[in-house]
Amino acid sequence: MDGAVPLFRMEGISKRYGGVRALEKAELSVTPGSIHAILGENGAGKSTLIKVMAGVVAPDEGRMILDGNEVNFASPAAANKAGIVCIFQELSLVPELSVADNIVISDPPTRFGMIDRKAQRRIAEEALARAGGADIHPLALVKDLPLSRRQMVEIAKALARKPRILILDEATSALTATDVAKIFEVLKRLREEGLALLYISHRMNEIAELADQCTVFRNGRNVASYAAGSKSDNEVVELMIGREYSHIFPPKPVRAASDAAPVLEARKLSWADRLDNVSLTVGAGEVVGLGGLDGQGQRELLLAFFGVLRGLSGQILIDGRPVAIASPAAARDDRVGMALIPEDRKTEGLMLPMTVRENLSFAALDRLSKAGVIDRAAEQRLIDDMVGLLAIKTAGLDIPVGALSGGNQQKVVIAKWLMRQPRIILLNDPTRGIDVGTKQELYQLMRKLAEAGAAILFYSTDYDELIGCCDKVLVLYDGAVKRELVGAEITERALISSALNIHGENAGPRQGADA
Amino acid sequence: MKDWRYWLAEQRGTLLAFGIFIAMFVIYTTNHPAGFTANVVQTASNKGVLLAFVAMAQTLVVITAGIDLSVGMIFTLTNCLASWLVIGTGIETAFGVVAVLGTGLLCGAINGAIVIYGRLQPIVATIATGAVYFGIALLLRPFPGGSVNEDLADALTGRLFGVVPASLVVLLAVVLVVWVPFSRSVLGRAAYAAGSSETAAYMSGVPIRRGKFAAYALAGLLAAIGGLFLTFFTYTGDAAYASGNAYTLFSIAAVVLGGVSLFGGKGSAIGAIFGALAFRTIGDLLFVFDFDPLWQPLFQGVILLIAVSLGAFALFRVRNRLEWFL
Amino acid sequence: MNGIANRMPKFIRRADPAVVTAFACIVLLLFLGSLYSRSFLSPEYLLQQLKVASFLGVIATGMMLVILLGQIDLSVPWSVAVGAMMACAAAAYGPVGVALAIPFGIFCGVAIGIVNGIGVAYLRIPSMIITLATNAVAQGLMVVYTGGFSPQDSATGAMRYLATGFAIPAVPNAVIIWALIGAAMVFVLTRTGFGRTVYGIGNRERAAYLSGIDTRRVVMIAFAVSGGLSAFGGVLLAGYASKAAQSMGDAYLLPSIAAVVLGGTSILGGRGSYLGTVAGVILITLLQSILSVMQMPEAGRQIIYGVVIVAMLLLYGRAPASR
Amino acid sequence: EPEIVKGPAAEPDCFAPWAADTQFFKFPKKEGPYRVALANGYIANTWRIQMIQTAKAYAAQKDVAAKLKEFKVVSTGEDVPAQISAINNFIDSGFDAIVVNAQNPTAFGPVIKRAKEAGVVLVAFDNILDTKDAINVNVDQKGLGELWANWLVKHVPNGGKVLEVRGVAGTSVDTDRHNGIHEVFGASGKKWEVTEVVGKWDDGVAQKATADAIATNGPFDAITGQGGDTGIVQAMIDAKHAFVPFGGETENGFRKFCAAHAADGLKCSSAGTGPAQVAVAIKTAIAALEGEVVPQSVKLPLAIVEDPNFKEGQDYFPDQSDNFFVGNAFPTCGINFTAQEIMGQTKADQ
Ligand SMILES: Nc1ncnc2c1ncn2[C@@H]1O[C@H](COP(=O)(O)OP(=O)(O)OP(=O)(O)O)[C@@H](O)[C@H]1O
Ligand SMILES: Nc1ncnc2c1ncn2[C@@H]1O[C@H](COP(=O)(O)OP(=O)(O)OP(=O)(O)O)[C@@H](O)[C@H]1O
Ligand SMILES: O[C@@H]1[C@@H](O)[C@H](O)OC[C@H]1O
Ligand SMILES: [Mg+2]
Ligand SMILES: [Mg+2]
Repeated sequence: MDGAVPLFRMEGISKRYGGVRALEKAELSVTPGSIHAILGENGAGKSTLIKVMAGVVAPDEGRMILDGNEVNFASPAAANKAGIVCIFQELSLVPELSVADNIVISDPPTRFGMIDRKAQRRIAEEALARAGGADIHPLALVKDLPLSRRQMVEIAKALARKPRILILDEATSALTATDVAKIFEVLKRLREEGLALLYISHRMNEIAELADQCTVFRNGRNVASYAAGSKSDNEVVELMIGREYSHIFPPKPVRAASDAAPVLEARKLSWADRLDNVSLTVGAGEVVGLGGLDGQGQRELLLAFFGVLRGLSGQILIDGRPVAIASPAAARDDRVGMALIPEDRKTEGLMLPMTVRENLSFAALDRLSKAGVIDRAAEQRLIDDMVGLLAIKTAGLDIPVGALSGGNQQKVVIAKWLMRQPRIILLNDPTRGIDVGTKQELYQLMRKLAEAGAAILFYSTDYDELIGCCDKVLVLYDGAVKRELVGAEITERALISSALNIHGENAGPRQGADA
Repeated sequence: MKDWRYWLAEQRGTLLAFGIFIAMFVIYTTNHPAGFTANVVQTASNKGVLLAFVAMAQTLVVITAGIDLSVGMIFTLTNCLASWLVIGTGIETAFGVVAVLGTGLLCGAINGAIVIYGRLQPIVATIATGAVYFGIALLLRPFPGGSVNEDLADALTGRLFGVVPASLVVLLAVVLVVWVPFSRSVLGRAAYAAGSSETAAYMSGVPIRRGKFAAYALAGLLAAIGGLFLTFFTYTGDAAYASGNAYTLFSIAAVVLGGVSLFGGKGSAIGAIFGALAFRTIGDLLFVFDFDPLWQPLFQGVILLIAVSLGAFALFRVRNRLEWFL
Repeated sequence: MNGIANRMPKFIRRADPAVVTAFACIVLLLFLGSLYSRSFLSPEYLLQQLKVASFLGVIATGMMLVILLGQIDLSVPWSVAVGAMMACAAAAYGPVGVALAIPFGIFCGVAIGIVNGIGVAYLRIPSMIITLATNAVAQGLMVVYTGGFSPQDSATGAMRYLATGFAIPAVPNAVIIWALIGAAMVFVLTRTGFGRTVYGIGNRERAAYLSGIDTRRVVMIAFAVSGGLSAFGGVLLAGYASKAAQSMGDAYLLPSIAAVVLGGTSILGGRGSYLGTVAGVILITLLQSILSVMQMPEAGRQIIYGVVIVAMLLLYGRAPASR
Repeated sequence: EPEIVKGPAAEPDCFAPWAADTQFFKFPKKEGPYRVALANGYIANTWRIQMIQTAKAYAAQKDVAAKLKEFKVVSTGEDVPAQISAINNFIDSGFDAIVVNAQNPTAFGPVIKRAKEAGVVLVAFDNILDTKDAINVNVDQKGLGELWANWLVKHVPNGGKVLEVRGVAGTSVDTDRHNGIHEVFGASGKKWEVTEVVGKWDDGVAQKATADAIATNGPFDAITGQGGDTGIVQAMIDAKHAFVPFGGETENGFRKFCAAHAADGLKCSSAGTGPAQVAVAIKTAIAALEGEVVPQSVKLPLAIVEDPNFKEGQDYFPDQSDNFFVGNAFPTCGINFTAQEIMGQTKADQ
């Protein structure tokens, strides 16, 4: 593979945003018939690089060469035309349009100048089938699909454009192992067909399974390129973060699960057809994980606790006393002291154009104000504490939070809740799209908070995380708790088999119940 | 789910508007002293169709997540222009019609250019262009007056075969010639996509600027068709500020009643047409209920309030409060 | 003293370029006006403009609050009229009525605002349409009222004093009132939790809600304040004209929106400063006045008004380029 | 179809023809009682509300009520097509006569045709119709402008600077009054320098425009205003402008000022026709249905009061609203409402 002629080359690409150097003389070459992984910390410049490739961002300097000719893309459409297709994370599906509309969106089939709906549907069905999403109805609106299905649609959409170079920017970060496996098959097949694939992910195991070639980015430069498998995980991570890399998960305390006083308790919670008689307890100091395939009611369960769902049946108890939580305002109230790190930090956790400061203190304004007036000194003190505690990397407190890298944005979301010193912390897949270094900090923080007495309920799509962090894991299937794994029972095998709702050892991947 | 269910879900707003309109119109005609006669239907349709054109215009822009507060003024301007040009021999009249429609298209294109290429917020940009269009209308018609080819006017506001209001037929033709091709074209889809999520559309290589531009320009054209029809209906041109403004505001109400989302990306001009017809019927109901004249404006206001609140009932079905926020 | 001097440069440094340009446009407008007639620079004329601007200023303050939330209030015309008419009406009820006239007028505006707020916040009806409907209802109520209740529509002494009196020599009270309301608004927006929440909701209501904010209450309060300020604007206008009339508010809807946006506030919500609104209000008022005094015919006036607004926005009100 | 006949009209003092060449109509006599409709457009100002209240009060008068089977009022707002449709609906519903305050003088051609074919009597008033096929109850708007200008010519002996506050641009009322004023000025032989501003017949707008004009172009030697006159005087007071002769409308507030400040120089001519003209229009419609001869174009008398004749309790009402129009009686037609009678209806009356 090393000898193959590059299909596409980037030379000396630089891009600055104000004072930030997103890319600094970056180089990359892509060969047909191979999968090229790009690794790097949050903010290393990976997304910017591929945005340049895909015509979304204009570089300040540098050249791009396709098939030996220098190219310049004025828009994503131009890049598409040249055969470069990119799957951006969550950014490029139009929510109010149907799946089929979205799949053909850049070049719909037409008859007499009008879009040919029959042809469109055929193309969509084919593409969905190829992407392994044949269960998705082409007429469904994208906004009605769960995240994991949307990712499938993204992939189908990319395939429908007949790419020569296919770029996936964290395309699997919202998917569970089963879906990932399906997609991997597709990607491998595409490689056989001679496509060039660029694959960005923070999941090392995925890269190990998939990549032929790897390039590591740090601070906007490509710092190393190597054939996949030629370096150990630890070496790679050290390249990425530029420092020594120690053990990723903090040790779990050894103790009996029963001795924790229950802080948060659910009794027979049911809601619509998404939650089915869920009962659980989370004790002080305990980290309880929620496992299972994505979309089995885990998110709804967290929302139910947080007062977002209406028409809930069953009981929620705090410190053993039943409470009615009718809104997030009630949930964060001192009597309950709950915090939720939501699913999507960009639309649910943060107000991107507002400053880091404003975002940090937003959930604690009531505490920081006297008679409605914000005590700015107190605000500053608490913010300084939090920025220090979580090591939030930011050019200042008065820049828009949207200018921070993904990982640091996530830290801001967590910090804003820690400012209230919550006793119950609900986390909805908090490490999505976050680099290893930051992840490790989060795991340690979680443990520290638990040790300080917090009750933590933690949903993750990453099984390693559940295994590494949780004292107990509840596996959900179709809205019900199918299995409770405690301590040493929490293994990958147990997680997967119970996620698929099978108990035998011959567990093969099976289609998840999802629409 | 079966295919038709998806279709139904997509058409819900339109069907609801249709239902509201039918219900109101039935109440109206069954209580009308003259009853459900060709005359009554013709009167209602002539009046309704005017707003329907303006509401269709508004729909196009609203679909792109914009708003056009100048539609009423384009309507007024083209009315004034038509009262000069749409007159004379067949050829002259035809030329006049083309000129009037072209002017509307141009006004819409100017709006589009300012909003898209000038990157201004549509609300203020169109408040400002609306003032300009009205100023020009006033230059054309400092006083109400002028004239129009009355044969054409009578034909288009009259009845076909003695029963079918010609205005409805024109409306249908416009739907078929303007709306249907647009909504199914690549540009139309671009307009929807831009309205639903501009970033996503851009990233997907959708021609958003062209799509939006086409929507604004066609909105101008549709408003001009409305203006032309106003001229047919009144035989004159009139640069009436209050009436231009009223049509703009009514068009927004009609669009919402018609199930078009003001947030963009969703809804259809067909829905807006029924929204417009329903809105007009509110006024007609005054005939059939014997209200004290001074209570009539209040009655109309209350009915409007109730009509726009109807959509809120869907809220009680929402079980996940996050759905409040789209 | 020193403190203020130290703060000034920072205050200017921090200023939004849009606001600075808007103020520059005001100077330019006055300069152009002065070419036509020296009197445009006379203190009487300028104070007169400030006084007239304060009515729009008070109304635009409420409009701004609502626009910051990403909403709009189209019920301004009849909220203004209701405020004016009801304040005058209260005066018919003896000395108590006279004393309560102003609060009663404002209260009626707040009531309209609350209906708007309930519609927007609790029933999730788009503000553009619910406020249109309440505007129609308010108009209906006033028509009924005028026709049947022998309306008293003379402004009280207090109303006249607020609008036209001089508590400080040479500075019309209306201007002082606008300054006070403006200062309060600046304080609320920059120093209070409520203000932060308004910006937060304007940027992303979902995130604000999930932060445990009762966003519906905030939206409701903002609409109530907007209704109240429109009505207060009506009260002042009634004081200025010494009487209330039905059509009083018609001329304030579009200018109040234009003023807020000319001042750099995003119509999508979440971004904007009050100083900008001040600039926008003065700009609009001056522009209207200069065109009026130049005896420009109505047609030309409308055209110039529109062109100038577009030109100014193109100068500084453009959204950032996407690439 | 009315017959065109020779005058004079049935009640010549009330149904005065507009001009020497005005035609007279004689409609075929219909048996009463009649169904009469009032198709109003805009409603949200005091003038219109007062007009509707007068119409109701007139229709309720015993002798009038006896002739009416039904009297229906609909206000359609600013939208001309809605008003046209309303008239169409009245025709289709079999009304005998329709009285209209038209939003637009030229837009009703087709509907006038239909009314004629259906034998429905159409009477326009206030904002009348540009037609010879319907009855117009006319105010002499140009005459009003002339009257005001003559007053100023008389009271400002050497000519001088005049502030003219105009109405709503583009309406015939505004243009006619404006032309009347300027013809008289032009013929006066004196030098007049006129500053025109637009007051839109609205106190607030007129007040602001006046304040601006005083600050930039003042002071003035005379003022004429078509409406919003209370606001104009208010602006003069606020600007400490000297009181000068004023030709204006009949608002109660304006007349209050005229009475109070006449001694200081606010010498006024206050003239116009009040909303009661609707009663004349209804009366005309009934007369036409009864087969009486009526002019195609009726000329209404102006209600004029000039300094020093302002009488409290008759020409103005100190403790009543500023907003109503005092000229509300047409004695020659037997219509004698006082404005306060109309606007003073209380809840108990209803
Ligand atoms: N539009 C922008 N404006 C300002 N700064 C930007 C912009 N886009 C990227 N940056 C900055 O450029 C740097 C590189 O960002 P980029 O998104 O390429 O990183 P990344 O490697 O994709 O990170 P992640 O793993 O979090 O996705 C970051 O510091 C980021 O803050
Ligand atoms: N308007 C902006 N101003 C400043 N920086 C921005 C802006 N938009 C994006 N960025 C930067 O660009 C980077 C890339 O954006 P992108 O949408 O790819 O998010 P991301 O960091 O990759 O997040 P995720 O990890 O969830 O994918 C972000 O990390 C952010 O730092
Ligand atoms: O005639 C005018 C009337 O139509 C309007 O409604 O109010 C003012 C009057 O002068
Ligand atoms: Mg990235
Ligand atoms: Mg990322």
